[in-house]
Amino acid sequence: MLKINLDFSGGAEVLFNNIKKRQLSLESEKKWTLRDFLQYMKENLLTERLELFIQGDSVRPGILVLVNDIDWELLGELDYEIKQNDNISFISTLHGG
Amino acid sequence: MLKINLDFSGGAEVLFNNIKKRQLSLESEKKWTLRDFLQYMKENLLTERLELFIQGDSVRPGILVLVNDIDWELLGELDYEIKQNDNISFISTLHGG
Amino acid sequence: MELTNREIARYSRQIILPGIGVKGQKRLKASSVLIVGAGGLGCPVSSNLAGAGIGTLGIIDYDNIEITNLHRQLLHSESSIGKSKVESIKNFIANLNSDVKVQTHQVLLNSKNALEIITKYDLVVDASDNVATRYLLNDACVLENKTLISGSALQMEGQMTVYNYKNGPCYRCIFPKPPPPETVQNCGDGGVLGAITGVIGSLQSMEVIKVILDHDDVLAGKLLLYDGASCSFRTIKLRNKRQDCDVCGVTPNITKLIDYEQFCGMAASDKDSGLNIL
Amino acid sequence: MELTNREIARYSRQIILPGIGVKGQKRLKASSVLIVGAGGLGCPVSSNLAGAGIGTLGIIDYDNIEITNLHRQLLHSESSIGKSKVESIKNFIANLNSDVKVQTHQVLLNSKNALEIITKYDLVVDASDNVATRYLLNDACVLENKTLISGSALQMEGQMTVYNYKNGPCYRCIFPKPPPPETVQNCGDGGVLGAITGVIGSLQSMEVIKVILDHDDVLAGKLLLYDGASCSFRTIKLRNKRQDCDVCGVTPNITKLIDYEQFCGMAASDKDSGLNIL
Ligand SMILES: [Zn+2]
Ligand SMILES: [Zn+2]
Repeated sequence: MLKINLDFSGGAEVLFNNIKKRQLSLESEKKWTLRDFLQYMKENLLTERLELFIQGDSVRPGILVLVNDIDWELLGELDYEIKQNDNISFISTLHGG
Repeated sequence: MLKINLDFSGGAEVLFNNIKKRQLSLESEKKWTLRDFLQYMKENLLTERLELFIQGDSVRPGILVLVNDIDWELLGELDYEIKQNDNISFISTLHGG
Repeated sequence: MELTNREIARYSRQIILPGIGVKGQKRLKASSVLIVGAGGLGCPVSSNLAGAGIGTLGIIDYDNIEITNLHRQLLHSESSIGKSKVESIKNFIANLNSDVKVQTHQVLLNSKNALEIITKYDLVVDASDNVATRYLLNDACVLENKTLISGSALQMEGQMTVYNYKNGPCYRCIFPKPPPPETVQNCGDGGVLGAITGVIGSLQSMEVIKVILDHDDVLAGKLLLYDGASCSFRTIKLRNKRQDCDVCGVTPNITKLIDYEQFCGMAASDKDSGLNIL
Repeated sequence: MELTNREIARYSRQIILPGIGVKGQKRLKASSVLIVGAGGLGCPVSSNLAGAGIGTLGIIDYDNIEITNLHRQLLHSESSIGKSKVESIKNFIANLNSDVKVQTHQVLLNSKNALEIITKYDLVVDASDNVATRYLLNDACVLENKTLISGSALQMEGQMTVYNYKNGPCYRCIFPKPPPPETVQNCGDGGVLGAITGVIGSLQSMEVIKVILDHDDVLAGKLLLYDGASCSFRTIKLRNKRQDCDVCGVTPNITKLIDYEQFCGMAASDKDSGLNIL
């Protein structure tokens, strides 16, 4: 199994049952890109309105995606292949002050 | 070689040439306890007055010793055996406000 | 710019710091900083920077004080309810440190006035409370080549970073498109604690001082996250400046300010929000 | 303890938070917090807690305001130089939130008066500036069974933790012996920035609110380190409560307050220091 740690912050957790941190095990027969994983989240984890998280085949504007605290844009974005024990984070940016 | 990362903060760096972070390689033929390492620091790294860092065979009161961000008291203190890539920290406690 | 004897006494506890000294204190005195927003973040930024002896502070906010502000906007007072936020902060600073020059701008920052205000200052603090102002301010800072020290807060969380600093990314590099309006929550409808804005505003003040003094290790290209509920901090590594950024890229589309309320589909205030879902 | 309509309006932006609500706001109102020290940490702690609606704040400091305080002790003003720090903060709070009861204690906290002052409050904030007061306060809080929210700052660094909370360690568990006087530097001779005390004081305020509301994840048994020079935070895991602790252990030696200036070999103020080496 491919074990990953998933966390949400900045309000993104509201779409996922208000759970900020969770561990997941993914079937490891196949390779998992972040693209695949977003699809998985959409089908298995999302508890609120889809369009508040996904737009097209990626996350909606205003959510940062990180792998091990690094912006996914530096790692290939949707094509990044998830590795054992990766920490995957979805951070909604804040605008208040 | 036994590679370790050493860091100082809270003012403890003043005794070590004002360098907050450094990497060190120790001869790995022998085992290194923190007791041995303090002796090594005394002989090789200290640039200021000894008694401001060492008292008896341990660190002076008011300096916290950590291994990988954990208080050494939870790890056996002087008897802890240093492992490859350990982060060893000496943190002087602050009292101002 | 010389320091008076009174200034040397006043700042003695920071002049003594190895990273500051008389030379650093003079640089602080010679500097001017624009603070955009006189609310939860703007209050601690204003008091910290005035205390530290920044020579000139500009404060921009169109708004007046309401009782619902006072739990977190801690430089205002009950007797000032209904009065101007920028004047309230100006009065506070006059009492704390009369050597600091304060310029108040009681206007809503918009595409027409932003550049002429920003150009007068060395650097800019984003202490605003809405998406449209954040994009406006970013673009204006890119066009005027000013570093932007950005903080934000909501509920029990805060975020802080420095944009447009030494060839680092701008806000648009990270967020090319604004979030859908229905996903945006502001402090009016989501709430926030004053301790959170206090932490973030103080962190922004520290970065302002480091930028002015040209210290290493300014928090640029990284985003700091503070979760007050667990007292945890994380620093995440952001992407580099994007070659194809609409405003700071090699061939920018945006070469003058646009209509940001239209671009974002949201008003440039926190008084009116979307569907308050997220 | 009910909330007035004015209070419901005033605190609406924090009552709306999922972790607070009307019930939480009532608990804040019903609480009393003692702030020890009206300086660099005591100022942001006082304003944050008053803003948040803690019902009763006690503030203890024997000292009067000097010009060298004003770069970081941001609730005081130029016109109050020479006057009492605790009265200055009391005035500030009266302007910000007249619903908060403020009790001033213009005395030097010592072994004779500490217990009778501390016993009146639900919990205690250590915003003091010297070693002797920190040991005194710790022991008094253990004897009175009060949680101690402890912050400290020097130069560009700060530290924060919560002692004596839910069977966690006390200050003496971590530091059984005081540091040699010649290794101790205070803010008078080492300097400090107001942004640093602002960050730490705001973090302390957040922990106070969490302790009162009985939230999870209070920062006890851990120490938070902030290094402003690099904008980095670290949380370190501290030892557990020590069975053989002199004051909170199973068979404590210290069952009443001792002479802390003698125990530490240092005065209970930051006006007079050791050899200023470290
Ligand atoms: Zn850009
Ligand atoms: Zn103890």
